[in-house]
Amino acid sequence: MVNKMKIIAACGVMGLSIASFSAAVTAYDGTNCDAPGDCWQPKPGFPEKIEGTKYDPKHSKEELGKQQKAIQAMERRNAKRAEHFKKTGEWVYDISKLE
Amino acid sequence: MVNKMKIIAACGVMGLSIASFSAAVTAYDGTNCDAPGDCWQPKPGFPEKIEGTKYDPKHSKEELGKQQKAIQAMERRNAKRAEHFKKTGEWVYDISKLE
Amino acid sequence: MKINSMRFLSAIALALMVASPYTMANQKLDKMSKEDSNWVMPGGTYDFNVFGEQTEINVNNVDQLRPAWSFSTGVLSGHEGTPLVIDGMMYIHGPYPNNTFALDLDNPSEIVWQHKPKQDPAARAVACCDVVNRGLAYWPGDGDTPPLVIKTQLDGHLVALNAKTGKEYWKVEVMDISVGQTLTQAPYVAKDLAIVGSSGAELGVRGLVSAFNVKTGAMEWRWYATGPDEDIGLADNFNSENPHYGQEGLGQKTWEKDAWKIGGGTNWGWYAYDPDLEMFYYGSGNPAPWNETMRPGDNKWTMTIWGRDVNTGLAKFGYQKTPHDEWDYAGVNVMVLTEQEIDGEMRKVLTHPDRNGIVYTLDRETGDLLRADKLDETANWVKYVDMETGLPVRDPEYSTRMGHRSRDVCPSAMGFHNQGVMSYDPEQQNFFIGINHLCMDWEPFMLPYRAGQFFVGANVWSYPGPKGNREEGIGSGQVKSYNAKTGEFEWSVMEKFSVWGGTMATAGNLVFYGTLDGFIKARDSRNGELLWKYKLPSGSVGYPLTYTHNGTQYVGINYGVGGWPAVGLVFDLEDPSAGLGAVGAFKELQNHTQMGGGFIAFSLRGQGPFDDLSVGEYKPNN
Amino acid sequence: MKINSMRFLSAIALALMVASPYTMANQKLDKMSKEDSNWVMPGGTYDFNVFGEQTEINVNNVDQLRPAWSFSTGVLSGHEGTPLVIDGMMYIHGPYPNNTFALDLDNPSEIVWQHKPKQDPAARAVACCDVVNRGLAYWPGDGDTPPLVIKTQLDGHLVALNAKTGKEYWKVEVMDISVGQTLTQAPYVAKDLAIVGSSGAELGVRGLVSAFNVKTGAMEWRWYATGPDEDIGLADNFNSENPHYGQEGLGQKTWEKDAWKIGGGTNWGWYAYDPDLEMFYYGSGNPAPWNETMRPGDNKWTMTIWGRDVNTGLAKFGYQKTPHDEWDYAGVNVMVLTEQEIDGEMRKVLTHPDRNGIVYTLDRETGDLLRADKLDETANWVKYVDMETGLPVRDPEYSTRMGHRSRDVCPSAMGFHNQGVMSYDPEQQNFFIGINHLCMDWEPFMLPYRAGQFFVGANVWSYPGPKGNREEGIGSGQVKSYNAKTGEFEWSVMEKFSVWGGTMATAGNLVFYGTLDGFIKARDSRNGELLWKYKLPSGSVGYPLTYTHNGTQYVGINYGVGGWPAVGLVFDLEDPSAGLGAVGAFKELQNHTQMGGGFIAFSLRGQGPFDDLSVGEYKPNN
Ligand SMILES: O=C(O)c1cc(C(=O)O)c2c(n1)C(=O)C(=O)c1cc(C(=O)O)[nH]c1-2
Ligand SMILES: O=C(O)c1cc(C(=O)O)c2c(n1)C(=O)C(=O)c1cc(C(=O)O)[nH]c1-2
Ligand SMILES: [Ca+2]
Ligand SMILES: [Ca+2]
Repeated sequence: MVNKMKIIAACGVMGLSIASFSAAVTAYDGTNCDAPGDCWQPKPGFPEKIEGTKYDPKHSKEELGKQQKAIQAMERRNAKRAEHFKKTGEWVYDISKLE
Repeated sequence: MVNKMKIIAACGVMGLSIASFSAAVTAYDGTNCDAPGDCWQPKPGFPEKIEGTKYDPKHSKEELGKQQKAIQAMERRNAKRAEHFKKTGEWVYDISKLE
Repeated sequence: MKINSMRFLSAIALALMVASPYTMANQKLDKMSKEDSNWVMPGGTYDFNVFGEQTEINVNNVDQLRPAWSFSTGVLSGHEGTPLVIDGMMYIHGPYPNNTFALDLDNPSEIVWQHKPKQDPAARAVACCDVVNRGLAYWPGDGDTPPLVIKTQLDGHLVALNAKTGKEYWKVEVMDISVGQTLTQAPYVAKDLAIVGSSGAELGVRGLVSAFNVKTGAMEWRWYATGPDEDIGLADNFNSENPHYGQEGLGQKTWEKDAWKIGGGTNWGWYAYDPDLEMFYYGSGNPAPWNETMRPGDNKWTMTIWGRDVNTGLAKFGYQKTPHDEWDYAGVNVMVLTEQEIDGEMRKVLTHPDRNGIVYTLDRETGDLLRADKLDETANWVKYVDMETGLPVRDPEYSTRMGHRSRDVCPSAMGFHNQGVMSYDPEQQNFFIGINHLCMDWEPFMLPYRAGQFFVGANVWSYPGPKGNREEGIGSGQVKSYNAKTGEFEWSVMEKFSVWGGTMATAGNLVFYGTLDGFIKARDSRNGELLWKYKLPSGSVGYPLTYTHNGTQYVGINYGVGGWPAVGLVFDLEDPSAGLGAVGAFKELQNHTQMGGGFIAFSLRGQGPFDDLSVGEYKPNN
Repeated sequence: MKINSMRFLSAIALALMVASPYTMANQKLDKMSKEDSNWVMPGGTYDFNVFGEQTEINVNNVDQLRPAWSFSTGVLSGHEGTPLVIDGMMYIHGPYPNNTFALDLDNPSEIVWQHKPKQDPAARAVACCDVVNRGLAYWPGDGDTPPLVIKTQLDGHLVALNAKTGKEYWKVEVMDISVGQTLTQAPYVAKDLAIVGSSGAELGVRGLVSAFNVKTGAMEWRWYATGPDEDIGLADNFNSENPHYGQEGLGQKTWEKDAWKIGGGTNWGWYAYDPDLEMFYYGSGNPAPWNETMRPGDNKWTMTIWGRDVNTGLAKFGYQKTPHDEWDYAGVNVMVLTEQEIDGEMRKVLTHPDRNGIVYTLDRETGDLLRADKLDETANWVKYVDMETGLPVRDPEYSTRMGHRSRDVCPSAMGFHNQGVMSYDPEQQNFFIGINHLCMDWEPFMLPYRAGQFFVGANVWSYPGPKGNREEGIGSGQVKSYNAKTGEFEWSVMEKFSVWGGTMATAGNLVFYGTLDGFIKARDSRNGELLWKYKLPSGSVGYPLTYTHNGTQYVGINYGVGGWPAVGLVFDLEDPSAGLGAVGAFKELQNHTQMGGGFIAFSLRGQGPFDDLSVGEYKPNN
């Protein structure tokens, strides 16, 4: 098959890129594998981690958690609805009517 | 012509109706000419003028005057615009730019 | 009233001074209107026959009619009226926000220009019957002033656009939404005047008609429907040939006190014009409020057929069809001008299918009442019109009054005929009338007048008439062929819903019309037989036009359901008495069509500009 | 992550328990999809070939195609996708407010049922790209549960309707608009599951895909694009055949700290399904925010082609096409399943025209990358895809970064291909691809994340690519025929505007598509020759379908311009960088078309249900 041994080739490329990274800005091409599937390379002049740099957006932890909260709440509500439906054959959307 | 002498016939009808008006409710047919073109007849049990009756809507004089005020203001503005246009060949809608 | 009297005098002076250029532009438009390639005003021609002389599409091949191209206006709500076609360009109007588009008929996939006015959205809240607009006017230009497309905006503006560029040429205020006034009407060009009416009688608006000089935007004359005679604009010989119609002083005398100031009589329907007589014709609408108990008197001059001199606007005659209206039988409907041999005499007449269920024929020079026939025998508020007095002979059983619910009154407030146009085949000498077969219950209530607020004072429940299917809410429409000479209906067919937009006839012995549930149909105009139909995207409240372009005859129509019958659909209402009674009457409509808005052109086999496949294609420049 | 793991286990258990009824319903839909009279899912069939086997309409007679009937949805905005046709009924969807209509194909002038959900209008404010919706799913029913039409609502609901009555059968919450989540996608039925994705990566929404049991409304599994492996749902053998794609831990490791929680990777595109492998395929979208400087790392598993087991949802493979995306090359585009002889071997493949300008062919069993060809040679961010590593070899000149305006990057953020579908002629073995020929300038900026607010961080200016006419703003589209075996484009034509909605092919050697400026066109699929077109009311962002009803082959299409390319038109924007750069690119569009919304069915000579003129007529009951 065509794909056999790709991982080895990829690692070869990776080794090579790592070597050239800090040496020459011109060699930057955005790709430099640390491991299979983890090949991102910061652009010349840009940090590898943005925390504490001028690019740190300083997101609020609370904001970052909001999506999961919303999803968990929906999942709970949906579970109640489906449970009621399985029992009664009637779909009641309004959760307040199920509690 | 067909229409000749109609006015006379109409007046004839009118005279008759007036006579029967207060006499018999059943004779009411909504029409009873006081003069050509002025034939309205109040319905049995309803007043000829509503002012002071329970049907008086007691409109506010100010409200009744608002339409004319609005129209006169528009006419003044339009006149200014048209005047400016006749003078300059340019239509300026915004009155504040004309004053 | 000083302003009005002064204007009156200056209008006359001006008319005398500039008589000759007036006549030229007038003749130009008249001439253009008679070319197959043009549709220069709502009625097609000044006589408002809504008739195409073309015979390319005819009874034998109409079944091959197919869409050639289409254009969405980008707006929903009722698309009333029909576009204009002038010198290979089509001008398309639409409901609020009243965008206007110019399309090149050689390649309608490119919009030559578009005019999209910004309007105060509050205008929508004072429109009685959906935010409709009925069309455009065209003035052909002279050496100095460019050809103009003239439009109304719901917010009360009358705007003249350069027909070549779409740029605003002038823009005047005609109505003020803060006092409930709007414009939905197609303006009208006669001579060098743009004539325009008014809307808002459901908000107590005192009706008026105005004329603006197309070249300067200056108002030339303005006359009211109610109030002092100086405001109404009565010529010296007003109704001199029919004094029993009434003459002086009635605009005040037939009202109690100031009631005429909020007494309605708007005119938002159609105009017709007789270039020989230099007279124009229209109807004034319902008195306000609908609650008749609140306005004792004949309420003149609401509900009146007007014949006015175009130069001064002064009325030569006025015939009030429904004195002291008790049913909202607003009298604004279309006036179709023809010549008819009536009682052995050739007369210049106007024929007018009134909302009150009667089709009237008047001598349009004198105002003489020549015929008054019921549009359908089910009209019951009136027994007949006394031809001597001109007065309707009422059946008190169907009168309305405070404290009483009147039942089964026919027509309903929507009328047996409303804003739709009526076509006339001059060869056959028959009129083709789209009819609402609607009756109602009516119950008045009291309310005070507040400027800018609804001032109706009646609850209404409309429903299909006795020939329809009241349970299912269908059978509310008819199409009829009417012979004004005999007063006979030569044929009559039922329709599922009111035929709201009206009809267009052609010399191919065809009558076309759109339906509320979204068909355009063609019938044999000689016998009513259904010959063709096409399912439009949305119901139509407009009417068809026809034009010939590059040797091909097209029939086109606006679609986009709306207007009064579809307010339930447009505003998502459910109470049957909502929408002034329309919601109940047309509750079935939503199961047949949804909102939309656009224009479709049809031709035999769908031939058209895109038969050349390269039209509208991208041409790479390398 | 407890919830997810538990669900995972129960999903497997359930899958094992109810395996046989699953398979039955599955086969039923598969079988129905192959009948000429049906169009049961967005791609026509599970392999998403968007192909009609019919030959009644073919290269020799397509010029006789004419509208047979039309239906306005009553809504403006972009009408993406195509209706479903099942057992003589057509199910029509639309953009927000996401009304659904069932029409009887024997009489489409009556709406059999309509479902008009009330939604929080706030949903509109968090939709990135107009309030579009891409279509419906159908589940054919068994003895116990009725046939269902399954729909998404912009407000995040997934709703199952009884296909016969339109009544809601169940309704679950999938997305929450208060945190910026929406649904625009067509849900998808495989076995007894309704699969649905997510929208909102432009608001930092973490993407997920979920499956609900059609019979109970219960969620069976849910997997994310980013974060811990337990959330992402990796099968034990994930990428075992292509370990260089990456395997464990990358959903967190390739992000800095918590960035994966707001990292995008939504999936709002299309699904395809292989009933033999019981695997389904789709792409996850762009990482959030667009500003790449704010998210160091490869940002797995955004931009990924997924092959997942339908029973558990677990991923057998994932191939990330654009690691660490810098251009919004969201990877959600359509997957078309075919068998191809590639390098001498017959393979079950999926072909995917990606937004990044490359069309990928993968073995759909193993995930092996078989081909990666530029959709147009003007794609410049990438030199080529290294077939050994699977990695794009970038041209740093077109990379983007803070403090820099990148210029002339091709494709633009809108991609060379976006939400449009792609058709495949199994006889010719060619793909027909509608292409956006668009490039851009791009300039990032910083911003903090706030749940429910836009989280983009880049200004974009899009414009036609080098083969177009940048000055006039036209020449932004192409249609191409692609041979996956050779990687050759057999023909290619330019279009005035991006071909946004995609193509539908038929065995009549035809390829059909709609254009943004409002044509539906038919080309000879063998050579690209334009054979027919019709001017629709409004531009199309949907794609055609074909079905045979009562012996007549129809081609139909949604019209109603909108979606990302038309946000300028829909929301009346003028700044060229507004609408995420679309306004400038499509500024010319408004001179060609206006909004609209509906469906038109075409047939040879326009034959159809209303050939019988009595269909839809009022039948008086006396
Ligand atoms: O009295 C008025 O000023 C006025 C205005 C309008 C209008 O402007 O549309 C209508 C009416 N009345 C009216 O009575 C009526 O039946 C009506 C129907 C329609 C329509 O477009 O469907 N407009 C109007
Ligand atoms: O990332 C997302 O969640 C998301 C959602 C959508 C959508 O739901 O319509 C689009 C996009 N992104 C997007 O990137 C995009 O180009 C796009 C185009 C369109 C469209 O319908 O025209 N939607 C979307
Ligand atoms: Ca009225
Ligand atoms: Ca996106």
